[in-house]
Order: sequence, then structure tokens, then C-alpha cells
Amino acid sequence: MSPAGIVLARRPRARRFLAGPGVPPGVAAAALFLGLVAVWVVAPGLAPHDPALIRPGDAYQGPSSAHLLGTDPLGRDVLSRLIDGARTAVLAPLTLAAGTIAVSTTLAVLAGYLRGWVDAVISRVVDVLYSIPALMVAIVIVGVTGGGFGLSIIVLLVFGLPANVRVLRAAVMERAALPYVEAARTLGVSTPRIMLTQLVPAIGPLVITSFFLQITFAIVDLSSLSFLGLGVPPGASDWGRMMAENRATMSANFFSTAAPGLCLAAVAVSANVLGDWLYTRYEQAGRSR
Amino acid sequence: MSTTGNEAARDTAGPATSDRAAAAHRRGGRSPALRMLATRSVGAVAVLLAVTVVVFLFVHLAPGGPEQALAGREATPEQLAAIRARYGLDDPLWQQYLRYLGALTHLDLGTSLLRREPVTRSIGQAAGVTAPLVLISWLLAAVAGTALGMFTALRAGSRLDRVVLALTVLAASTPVFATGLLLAWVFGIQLDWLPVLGAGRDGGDRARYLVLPILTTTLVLLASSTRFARVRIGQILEEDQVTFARARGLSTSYVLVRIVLRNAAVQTITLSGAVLIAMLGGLVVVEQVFALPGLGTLLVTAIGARDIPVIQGVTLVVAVAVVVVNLVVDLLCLAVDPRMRRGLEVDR
Amino acid sequence: MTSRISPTALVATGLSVRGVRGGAPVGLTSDVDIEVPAGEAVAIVGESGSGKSLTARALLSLLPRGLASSGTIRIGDRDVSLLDDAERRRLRGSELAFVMQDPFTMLNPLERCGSQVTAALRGPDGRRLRKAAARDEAVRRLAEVGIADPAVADRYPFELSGGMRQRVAIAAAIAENPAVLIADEPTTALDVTTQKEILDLLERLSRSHRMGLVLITHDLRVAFSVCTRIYVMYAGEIVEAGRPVDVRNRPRHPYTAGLLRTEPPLDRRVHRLARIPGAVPAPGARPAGCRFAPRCGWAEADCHDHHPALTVLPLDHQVRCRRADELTEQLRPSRTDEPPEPAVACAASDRALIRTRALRRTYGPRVAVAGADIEVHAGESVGLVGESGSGKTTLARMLVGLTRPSSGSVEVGGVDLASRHLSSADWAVVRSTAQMAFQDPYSTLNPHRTIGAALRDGLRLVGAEDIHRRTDELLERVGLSGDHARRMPAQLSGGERQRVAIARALARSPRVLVCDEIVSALDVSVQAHILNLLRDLQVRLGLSLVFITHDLAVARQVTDRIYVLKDGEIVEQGATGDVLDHPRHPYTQRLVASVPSPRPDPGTELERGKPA
Amino acid sequence: MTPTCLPPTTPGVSHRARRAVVAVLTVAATLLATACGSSGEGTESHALRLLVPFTPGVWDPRQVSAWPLSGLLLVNEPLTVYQPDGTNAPNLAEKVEQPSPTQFVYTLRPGVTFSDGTAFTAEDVKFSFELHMGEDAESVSAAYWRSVASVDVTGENQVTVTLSEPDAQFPYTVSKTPIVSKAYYAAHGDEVGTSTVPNIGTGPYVFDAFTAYATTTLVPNPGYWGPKATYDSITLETPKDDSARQLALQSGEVDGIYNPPLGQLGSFQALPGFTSHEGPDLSVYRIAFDTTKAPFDDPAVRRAIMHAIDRQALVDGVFGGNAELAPTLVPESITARNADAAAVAAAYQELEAGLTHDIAAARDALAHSSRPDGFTVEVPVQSSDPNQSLIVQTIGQDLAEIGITVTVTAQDDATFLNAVYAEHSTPGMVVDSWTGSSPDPVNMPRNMLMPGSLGNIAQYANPAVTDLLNRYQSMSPTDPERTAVLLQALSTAQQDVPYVPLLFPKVFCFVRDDFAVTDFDTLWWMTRWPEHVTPAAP
Repeated sequence: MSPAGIVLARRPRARRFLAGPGVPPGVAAAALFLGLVAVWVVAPGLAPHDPALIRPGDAYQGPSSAHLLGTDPLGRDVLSRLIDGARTAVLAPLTLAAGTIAVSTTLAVLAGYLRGWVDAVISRVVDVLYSIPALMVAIVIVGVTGGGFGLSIIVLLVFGLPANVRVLRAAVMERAALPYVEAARTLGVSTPRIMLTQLVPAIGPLVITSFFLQITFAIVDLSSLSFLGLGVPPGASDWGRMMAENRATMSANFFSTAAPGLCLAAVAVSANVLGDWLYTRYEQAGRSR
Repeated sequence: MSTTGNEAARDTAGPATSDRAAAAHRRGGRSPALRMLATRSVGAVAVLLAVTVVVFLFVHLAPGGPEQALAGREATPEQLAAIRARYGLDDPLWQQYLRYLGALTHLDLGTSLLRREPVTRSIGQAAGVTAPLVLISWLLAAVAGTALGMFTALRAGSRLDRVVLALTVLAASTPVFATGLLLAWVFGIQLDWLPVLGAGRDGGDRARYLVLPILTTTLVLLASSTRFARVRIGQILEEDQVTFARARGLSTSYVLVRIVLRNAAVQTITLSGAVLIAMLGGLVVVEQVFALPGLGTLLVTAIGARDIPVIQGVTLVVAVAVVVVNLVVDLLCLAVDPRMRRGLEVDR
Repeated sequence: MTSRISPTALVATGLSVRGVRGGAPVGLTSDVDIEVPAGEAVAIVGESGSGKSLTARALLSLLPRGLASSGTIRIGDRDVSLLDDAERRRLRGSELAFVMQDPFTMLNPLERCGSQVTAALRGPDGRRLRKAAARDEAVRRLAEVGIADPAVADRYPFELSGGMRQRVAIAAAIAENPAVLIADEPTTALDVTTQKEILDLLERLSRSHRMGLVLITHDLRVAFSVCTRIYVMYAGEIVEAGRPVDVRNRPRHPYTAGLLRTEPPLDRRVHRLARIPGAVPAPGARPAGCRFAPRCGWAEADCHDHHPALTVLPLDHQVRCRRADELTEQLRPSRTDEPPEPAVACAASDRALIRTRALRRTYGPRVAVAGADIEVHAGESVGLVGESGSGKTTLARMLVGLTRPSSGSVEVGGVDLASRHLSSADWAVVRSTAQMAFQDPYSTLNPHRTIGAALRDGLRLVGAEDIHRRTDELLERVGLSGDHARRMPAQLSGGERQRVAIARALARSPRVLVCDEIVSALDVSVQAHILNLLRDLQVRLGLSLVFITHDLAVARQVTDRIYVLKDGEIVEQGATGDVLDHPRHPYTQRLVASVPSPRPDPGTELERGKPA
Repeated sequence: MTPTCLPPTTPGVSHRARRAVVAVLTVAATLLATACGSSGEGTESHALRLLVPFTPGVWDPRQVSAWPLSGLLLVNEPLTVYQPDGTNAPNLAEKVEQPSPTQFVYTLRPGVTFSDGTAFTAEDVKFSFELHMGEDAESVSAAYWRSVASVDVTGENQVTVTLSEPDAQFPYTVSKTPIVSKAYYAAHGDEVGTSTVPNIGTGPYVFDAFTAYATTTLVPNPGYWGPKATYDSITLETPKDDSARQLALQSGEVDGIYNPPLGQLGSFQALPGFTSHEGPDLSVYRIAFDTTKAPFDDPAVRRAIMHAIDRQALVDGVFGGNAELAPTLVPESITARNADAAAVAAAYQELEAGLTHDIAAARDALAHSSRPDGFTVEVPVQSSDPNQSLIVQTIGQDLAEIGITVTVTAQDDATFLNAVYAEHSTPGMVVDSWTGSSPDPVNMPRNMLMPGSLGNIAQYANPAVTDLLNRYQSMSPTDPERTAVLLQALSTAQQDVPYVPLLFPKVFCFVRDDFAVTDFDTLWWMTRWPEHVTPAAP
């Protein structure tokens, strides 16, 4: 290119700059895995055996052609329970994350756009919640009241709020001062409509990434509760519960604990990876000039 | 490069921020920083009161009571009633709460019903296990996380960056107990380097027993602190001030320490505070996995036995710790950032 | 005065910057040759996307990650390409200095100004200066850049004004007495009056320190005012280079000529601003032939096929155009073919659409607007002119109800916006009377909604029947086509976005359009399109304009009357021509005088500056 | 063009950063290394470290019963010591006389001192016994002292206990009642037994270190009057988590585990280097019906459930064979201990015959009940005992066949105990395990069948059964008819099906092969057990 031909370049690693679209393999794997889990969720019938069928005679079996992942202490088929458990394992964190983010977004938009006393109240409550260790409170409340799964979800939801509300509120405040929001105000667009059609989409990338991150947290928190014997009722084919219940007999059938554990970690990682990727994509789409 | 009209943007800086600055000014007072601390302290006391009330209500309204643990499975109803009466558990709740608050003013957390010792002593002993565990892992995670974050931010997009990112995702997505079990299996059983059960006796022995729990906690925390540092430092490295410093030929250490670390400090400190608080919950699990008699275990056993003074004491102490952490975070931020000392809004 | 006398401080030859897009290498700039004599200033001029900033970064070996440069750079008698990284780092600051555009982000907010200025300095023993010595040195250096107050050394950057920060940054940049200072748009973020001070400072420093100055700018006026040589860049390459007097009076490249013509003059109102069609091509999408050919009015078939080389003309004038010789006369800027247009007679109808009385807005102790009385009548264009902090934007926001007045009255369409209780009917009147378009084209539209959705917001509110047809109409009214409705803002250029912003405001068929600095973020060539559009709308729709700007030349082109604001007060008002030609208030006089004027060159027959 | 990428890093930058990371890692590694440096882990032959299911919050006799007494009885030794053969041997009491069915006279060993050097006196015995007496006693053993009318010091070295009614269990009660120092309690009040005020006794060991609910270390009492202590130190640990137990054993940090959770047996059995010892447990898993609550107030419903359940499947499945079918509420070996074994066996066979797994019979019973179409019931289980939930899940599958739907709710211990034993606020069907805490066979039946007993969660009240059980209490231990009376009470109660006895779990201990274990059974904690765990010859 240059006649002098002396290359000033020091860093040939130029791939990332101006990188075009294209799906990184990690993201593809994550999507594929989540797809598989989604299939399990909608079609629990795929399970080779009745996931709840107790066959004492078959207990503690290792993997075989009849039971690909072996059996648990009650002789139930681990693979079938894994497939059946996808529903609670995925839906519970999903519900929890969706609920947390929905409430957080609502509060953040209200506080960040309306300001004034609404903001003051929401922010103070958030401050208080923020300074309480969530999991510990969950353990106290759920432990003391023996409240069970529903209560754990509510408690975790409430304590998942502060971090998200803070981040989202800051984002809303930033966007609320932007011309497009002011233009909508000048046009006379109603406040609820501005919130819905301007602010919510504007913080969309952040909402999405928070949602996926929250799924990860939800999985980790719920499984920690399961680990402590709180949370979903015994016998449910929930992955966290399976791990906790079969852990004692891990040496008899390694897969009865490892498989749900791996699935759990894989869902968490996939959600995380996918969230990051979506965020970047969404951000780039909105930002490229 | 296009013309940017920063001028007008600043002119309109948003009524919101100006309003707030103005309001702050109206309230008078010499130092905005002092005022902020005062507000925070009032808030802190409110938080503490709220925590005591909430915990008190939950514990007292929960099914079962300490008399059942005290009298055992073969007790008679008369025996149970007598014990309830002895500890005033049948008094109206507000009376019990006032009694509790009254004792609190003398820094008296009461006596454990099932351990028969002052709650402060139980907590002190448990804290002897928990405090080093929390503080060391937290410090390690903060330092190593910042170092790793900086290291990867400097080589953004490289293979190393992606590997570290993937590892942090994995660590953050793995439940604490799984991480703990894995480490215990590797270092305690396969390599047989370290003990996996209990907290040992005092001093050096205890340090040995705490290595694995600390490692576990650090690993989990490291995930979030690294990711955070990576993002924040990445942002700062993109800022004009870094380019300007490098254009002046300033050394790498100057750029990294005086600019990058300093500018990341406020957010890092704030995050560290939040992490420390969040950690107090995860601790329960770590302590269970390694059978450590720390605060988490103290709380869980107390809940199981409905040992009311202990439950209240531990939650109060944790709440106080949280308040103190928040206060320290605020003070550190004030020390680091002159803008905050002037009462300006800084994105934390 | 020719550059041959001075020794050269910096020479770049065949400097190119490459990146990668979609896996394929892309040339971002190519074959840039620059020569900077010691003690003199050269300018690299170009619009966004011309590659001027990348060239600056390449000179400093400070390219963003993933970009690579080739070519040779000599500083004094050293060949930079032969140095390793550590040596290059040592070169920066000591030989090559750099000042950036935004004084608000360039300095470390957490460190006192003094220590930032002296950070790179070492004592004779090679160690950092002692604290006291460092402070004394900082005070001395700050005095050098015109900061006499020694207390500034102990201040944090956020406690200083933009101009002060820029001075501090310059002091820090030249702390080690470098041979060359590269200033990338150093005055763009500053007020007009400050801008002039900083330019003067740079020029003075360059002479007093025998320092070569490379001024990167989009503003030809700025370039002409300080430099001895101008390099005009377009789409990654130099298209013309020469002495300012030659470039200004005898541009040889159609692009340079176009730029000169699109620049609105300060001293008169032209009938119609010249414009350059199209937009700068993105790297990777550049034409194979002459890169300007698609936008060039004189392009021939050959122009599209063959990439022209930079040819040297007499007087060290270089141009990259195959028809340079044929077009000499056509490209010469001539003022006679554009007769000055008299300002529209002020149709002072008795009923003002907007009228403010003693309008005041305070933020705590700070007074943003201190008792403004303005009127806007039907069909007229009113300018609000002033620097940052003058309160012009706050005033404008009060006109559309975005900011509440602290006291006084704002009547818009007969409704007083200062009153406590406004019915929704009142608001409807206000909304259909006054609408607003905003400054920053990148945040004026929600990045996550289509253009159509943005326009339909307003249409729906006036209960328009056939919303989609009306959307298309609106787009056509601002010179866009109907299929823009389905696009996302990111797919539009800055100029197109501002058009959409205007269309959005027009959706409610307002009688007054308040334009807050809507062209200040645009390139000159694009700015002309928007200004022309506004004038058309004023005529065609009988629209009144309230035009907020810091740029007097722009104000001249679109306003009939102006109000000059300073510190929240209106210090002068009157017909635009009168005020700009015969400013009475000292502040207005200073504003007018601050507009950069070309260096007084001997033999310059066309003087643009205005003798006061 | 606005380049948004990071500025390139010079190798210098990354090099420094790498050094920083290396430095951090080095610090961490050093920490690790120093920590490991002191790791010797060589188990001395005269130290014993065991996992036990529970460590109390305080080493006070009032707050400790059953296995946890394994620690306390070595320090605060009792008047008599229970022997593996079922008898009580003299200890602090040189001689025990029973002049009448309601009177016991203990002659104390002279010259014994507490570990703080003070003398052991009859007053200490009286004080130790009276700790558990009285209607408002804050003692978990109060039930065993309810039959005692008075404790009197009747001589310098003599204590006489007078019962208000005959009590077959009383000799065993004395064997599990730790003797404390009255003076020490007077000096330290309620804090005795905490980590800072360790309890003192006359026994072969003294408390060395104690962390509530977690770990206890005992060391020999140098001034012990009897044979020298077997170990230089005994550490009892109580990890609450399955994995922690597994890891502790696997890593070789502990020498064994007593009373491991049954769910983990499989894992422990697979551990190399450990030998398991087992015996029948003094414990029964049962289904309890609250006979005052619909639909369980209908005996036909209870009988239907009884026949629907495959108890053998529980033994094989949930317990992996480590249990035996329970024909009634008390294990056969306990009942037969001082009785005619053949008669007891026959009676047990008959009881078992009444508990057939017979779906047809179950359907028939339900069809003739108040709920012929079945119903749904929520069964609470203790989250601390995974077996309960496994049992309920398994019987849920059985009951589904006759139209009864079972759902499981896990509850924390306090909630469960409160609902099940104190408030009787469950929906009416509970699966629990009841563990006896005295060797006498009537201990468990009385707790479960006598009206007002906490273990009587069926709220069962049958005057005939009550009479029989009271009669048993008043009979002399040597009366050959005594066992027959008990068996009759059990079979009478069985007719009403207040409970479905499910199974008797076995009790286990796993001890490293370096040790030899003798005479392990469910009451190991009442014996002087360290003498039965001996380091094997190298």
C-alpha cells in the first residue's frame, strides 16, 4: 500500500474491530441447549419412563440401556426426571427473573421519569432492601415460617429488586432527559404512553441483559435454597432438588447428581451468554452511526 | 469528527440535576459530604429498626417455639406452658419487643435459650470463624478481580479475555455449594492438602481449616468482581483522559494507577460493599458445606430451635455490619472522589 | 511568508490506516503526505468520515485497537517507524503533543490540575518533581497558557470552565516543550469568544516555542485564521493542499469549492445556500474512481473510472482532480452570482403567537433566564443568540412548556404557561401552536423505534385519519421519501435525522417551530440542506421559527430578528442585519469580532472579516 | 467515523498487568502453601475423631438425651452404667437396692472427686436428679422422672429414690442421668455446660473444647477413680450436610461415623478402609392417623390405607434393605430381651399377619368407609429426615391405586414438631420416626399409645390399652406375665389401626479399619463406649 512499505502496525489482531454480524459458536451452543430444554419443557412426554414411577427394585442403578442416566434411590429413571424437571428448573427461575425484571422496570420507570415523591419513596425502599443480605433473609423467612416454594419465590423476587431498580432507574433518568423523550412531551404524548413507547424500549437492552443475568441469579439462589432443604417440595423432579436429594448417594449413581447439576449450570451459563450477546446486538443496532 | 454542541447540552443540563443541586444548596450546611453522611446515618438507624421489627415479627409469629426444643419430644403441655411463661413468651408482642429494645440500649442481646450463654458470646465465637472468612475472601476477590479485570480489559477481545470471561460466567452460574464440593474434593480428598471439616482450633490451625472455604467464596466473588472491573476499566480505557495521558507519553503505571484505578475506584468500592452484603447470605451455604461454626450456621441452628434471642441477635449484628459497610463505602468514596465531596452527582 | 524557510518539524509520507470490516481489510485513509514546519501551523480540514482524526492518531502511534498504519513519519531527524514501542512512548509528550476536542473529558476529574500539568515532567535527576517544585512549575506553565491565578493549580478540572480546562490541557500537553502539537478540533466544544482566545493561544505558543502545530478541524474559517498551509481531506485522502490564500480564493478541487460555498457567510444573507448533494461514502464503500465523483457536478465518465493522483500545481498547490485545470474559473468562489437577499420585512402583525413578559427561571441561586420579554409573530423567524449559559435554551424550553417558569408569563397561543392550572384543552392549544426540534441528531430519535412510529405519535394526537398517508406526506415535506418510515434511526445520516425531527414537530401542524441548535452538530454541507429546508417551510407553510444558535453566520441566514442573550438577559435585539452589522452592546460586538477571520495575508483582495 | 475501540496496548502495559496478576496469584499460593505446611494430619493412635448425628447447644443434662449423651456420660458419669448385655452395672453407686417396687436405695462410692477436685457427695446426686423433676422442669428427660415422688439423702453416702408408682424404666433412667456438681452449678448458674463454663463431672473424661451444635473435644480426667481413659482425646463432630460428612470420611479426617443418616449408607458402604457395624435400632417408622380428624376418624379408612401399602417395598427401596418390617411399634429384640423369645416371636408373627399388603382388601375397606371415592391428603415431612419424604412418595404411589392422592410438604423441624406433636394441626396423616430413649420395651408403646403422651399423635385413647400399659408398669421386672401384658396391649391397639407400623431401621456405625468395634448396638451411647472401640493391633 505504501511505497515505503514499512509497516507501523504492531497489532495484527484486528478481527474484533468493525466485526460484522455472525453468531459466535458459544452463543450458538447456548441457544441450541436452551432450545433443547425448551423442547423438554413443552413436551415432557419425551421422557422414556414415567418420571414419578417408583421401582424400589431398580434403585441406585448406574447408566444402562434401559436407564441412560441410571436411577435414583427410589428407582426412578434419572433421565426422565431430568426431562420432566426441566419445567420447574427452567420455569421457576424464568418466572422469578421475569417477575423481578417486570417489577423493577415498572418501579424504575416510575421513579426515574416522574421523580419527585414517587422517586423518593421508591428509592428509599430500594436503599433499605439493598442493605439487607437477600439470601440470608430468605433463609430466615422461609426457614422460620416453613413457607415453601411460593414464599421463596416472592422473597427472592423482592430482594432481587434493588440492584435492578437502581441500574434501570439510572438508565431511565439518563434517557428521560434525551430529546426524543422531550419531543414526545412537547408533542403532547401522555405520560403513561411516553413510559411505554419511549422509555421502556429505550432501556430495552438493559432490561434484556438484566433479565438474563437475573435468570442466572435465580437459578443459583433457588438451588441454594433447595440445598438447604427449602424451596420446592420433596419428590418434585426439580433439578436443584434432585441434586440435593441424590447427593447423599452420589457414589451409587454419580449421574443422578451430576446430570441435573450440569444441566442447571448449563442453563445458567447459556442464559448468561445469550443475554450478553443479545445486549451487544441490541446496543449495536441502536448505536451504529 | 462532527461538531458537538456540548454548549447547549450543558445549558439544558436537565432541570432535574440542576434542581437537585439547587435544593442541596438551599438546605445550606457547609459540607455536602457531611450532609450526605448525616442523611445516610439516619437512614441506617431506620434500616436497623426495620430489621429488628421484621425479624421480631417473623420469629414470633412462626409456628413452634423454643419451649419445644427446651422440653423435648416427651414433654407435657403443662411443662411447655411453664417454660413459655418463664421466658415471657406469652406476653403481648409489643411488650416483648420493648423489652428487647430496652435491653438493646445496654448493648444486651439477651441470653441464648438453648446455648445458655449470652448471645454476644455466641456471636463473638461465630464471628471468629466468619469474619476472617468474609474479609479475606472479599479482599482477595476485590484485589484479584480488579487485577484480572484490568488484565483482560487491556487485551480486550483476545483469547485470554474470552477465556477469563467464560470462566467468570461459569463461576457465577455455579451454585456455591457445587463450587465448594468440587474444591473440597480436589484439595481435600484427591490431593489431601487441606482439611475439609470444621474450623479447627485457634490460630494457625484455624487458618488451615479456613483456606478451602475462603477459596470457595473468593472464587464465586471473583466472578462478579472480575466482570465488573473488566467492564468499568474497559470503559475508562476508552475515555479521552487515557488517550490524552498516553499522548503525553505518561508511563503505563501512571495510566493504570493514577487514571484507571482511581477512576474505577468509586464504582469498585461501591460494588465491593454490595458484594460484601450479598456475601453474608451465601455464607450460610459455604459454612454448611465445610461444617464451619460461623454466623450462618449459628443462625440456621437457631432458626431450627427457635432460639429467639440468637435469631434476633445474629440478624441485628448482620444488619449493623451492613450499615457499617455502607458507611465505610460512603466515606471511602468521599475520600477518593472530590466531586462527591462537593455534593455533585456521580454515577456509582 | 513561505514554509520553506523553517526547518520541518514533522514529515509524514504515504501514511495509510487500515482496518478490517466483515473479515476483509478496509483502507480507512490512504497515502497522506503532510509536512509541518517548525513554528508554523498547518490545518487538516475535512468533514466527518474524512479520516482527519485517524491521521492525527496515526501520527501519534495512538490508533484504536485493530487499526494499523503504514508509511513513514519523521520527527526532526528521527524516523518513527524504526522505533520500538517504548521509544515511541518517550517520543510522545517530549516531541509530539496532542490536544483533544472535549476539554470536559480530556483531564482526569480526580486529580488536581497542577499535578496533571506536571505529571510528565522529571527533574534533572530523572525523578518526579518534588511537591513544592511541581506546584511552582505548574503555576508557571499555567501562566504560560494565560492562567494567571495560581490557585487554579490546586483546583480539580470540574471546577473550571471549558475554556480554562482547555488551557490546562494545552499546558499539560506541551509541558515537555514538544516539537509538534497536534490539536484535534481543540475549539469545537467551546464558545465563540473562548474559541478565539484558544486559537490565538495556540498560534502564539506555536511561534514562541518554535513548535509545529497540526490543527485538525472541520471549520474552514478556523483553518484560515491560524494556518500557513491547509490540507483538505475527503474520504480518507488529501484532495487539495495549499496556502490558505490559494485554497480560499482559488480552490482547485470541486469538493473544496463546494465546502467554501456551503459555508454560510456572516456578513450577508444569501438567497439560497449552496449545497453538496449526497453524503461522504463510508470506508469500504468508496468509489473506485475519484471518490468525490458521485457528488461532483463536474464529474465525467473518466472521473468515475480512474482514481486521480495528487498533482502539484504552482505555488506548492496540490490537487487530486483530473479536471483541475479545466475548472479553474468555475470553482472560483464568486459572490456576485449569489445576490444578497434582503431580510424578510418584519410582518409585525399585532397579535403575537408567543409573548413572554418578565420571564424568569432560576435554579437555586443560579439565574438561567432573568426577565425576558420576547415576541414571536406569525410567519417571522426569530433568533435567540448567545453562548453557553446564556439561558437561550432554557428560554426556548419554556416556550414549549418543557420547563416551568419561576415567574413572569409565557403566552403561547393565548395560553399562559406560567399559570398553575392548565386544562388539557389549554395544553392542546399550546401543543398545536409551538413545537420543538432538538440539537443532537443522535438522540433526537429513539434508537429503538422506527421513523414512522416517531411521526405517528404526533399524528395520532391530532386525530389524523389516514395516518400512514400523512406519515408519507410529512416525510416528503422535509425532503425524504415515504419508505424512510420503516427505517430505524441508526440507518439514517445525521442530516436525515434532523429532517425527521422537523417532520415530527410538524406532525401537530404547529404555527411556531422552535429549533434548538439543530444544525450545530452537522457537517457544513449538510447544515446547508437543513437551513434551506427551514427557509422553505417558513415560506410555504407560513411557519414562524424560533431559532436558537451560537453561530452568528447561521443566524444571519435564517432569522429576521434576533435577541442576543448573555447570562440570562437579553442585551440586544433588533433586525438581524442591523444587529450583526452594527452591534451596539459591547457583548454583541465581542461576539461578532470573535468569528474567526482569515490571517491577514498580503495580496488578499477578498477580505471577509468585518471591520468594526 | 468515531473509533470506539480500545486504544492498543503496548506490550509494556500487558507485561505490567501480567506481573500484577502473577503477584496476586503468588500471594494466594503462598497463603495456601503456609496453610498446607503445617498439615501433618497424622492421626495419633490415641486420638479418636468421630462423626455423630448431633451435638447439643449446651452440655447440660437437662438439654441432652439419647445419642448426644454419648459425650456427656463420659464426663458426668451416671450412678450405674448400662452394659451391652442389657443390665446396669454399679458405677458411682457401689450398690443398688430395691426394697420395694417403688423404692431404690443407692450407696455411693466413697472418695470420688469431681474433676475440679471437689468431693462428690449424695447432695450432688439429689441435685442432679431433681434437675429433671417438677411439672415445669426445663428438661428433655422430665418424662422419665415424672414417676419419681422424692429423692432423699438418707445417709452420708446414700440416696433413696421413692417412686409414686412402679416404673419399669427407672433403672435405665438412672443409667442415663449424668451426675453434676451441685456446688459448681450454684457458682455458675445456667451457664454450666457452655464453651466458657464447661460442665464438670467425675467421669473418665473432661471437656476440652466445645462449639455449640458443632464439635466437642474430650480429654482424659487425670484424677479419675476408675480405669484409665482409653483415648488421649475424643472429638465428636456434627456436620449437618451430607456432602460434608462424605468428604470428612473420604478425606480420612475422621475415624468413623456413628448413627449415619440411613440415606447415605450406600455411599459409606462403598468407602474403602471402613468397616460397618450394625444392629437393630430402637426406632420405628410409622404412619400415624389423627383419630380425631376426618376422614381418619373412620377406622375403615385407616385400614384401607394399611392394606394398600407395600411395606416391604419401603424396606427394599427407601432403606435399601437396611431395615426390617415392623409388625408393631417396638422392635422384637427389645421386647424379647428379658422374656420368652419364642412367645414373643409368635406374637410378632401374628401381628405381622394383620398387616398384609392386599389391594383388594384395601379397596374393599375404602368402599365401605365414609370416603368410598377416595380423597386427597397433604402429608408433612421433616426436611431434616429425607427418609420420611421418600416413604411418603413411595406410599403415595401405592395409595394412588385406591384413589387416595398424597402430596408432600417439607417443613423445618420446629414447624413439624409443633404441628405434629404439640398442636396436632396436621391434616391428619403423618409419617414420622419415633426413637425410644430407654431400653425397656414399654418405653415406646407408652409414648405412642397413652393419652396425653407427646408421641401419641394419633390422639388415640382406648381405656383397655391404657389399663394394660399401666398394669405393665406396676409389674415386677421378673414377673413372667409382664411381656404378655405388653403384647396384649399392642395387639389390642393394632385392631384400631391408630398407626401403621412400617419398619424398624437398623442402626449403623462405620469405623476405620484401624479400629476394632465390639458390642455395637442402638444403645451404644449409654455404655462406656470408648472401651468398645479399640485401636486395632498394627
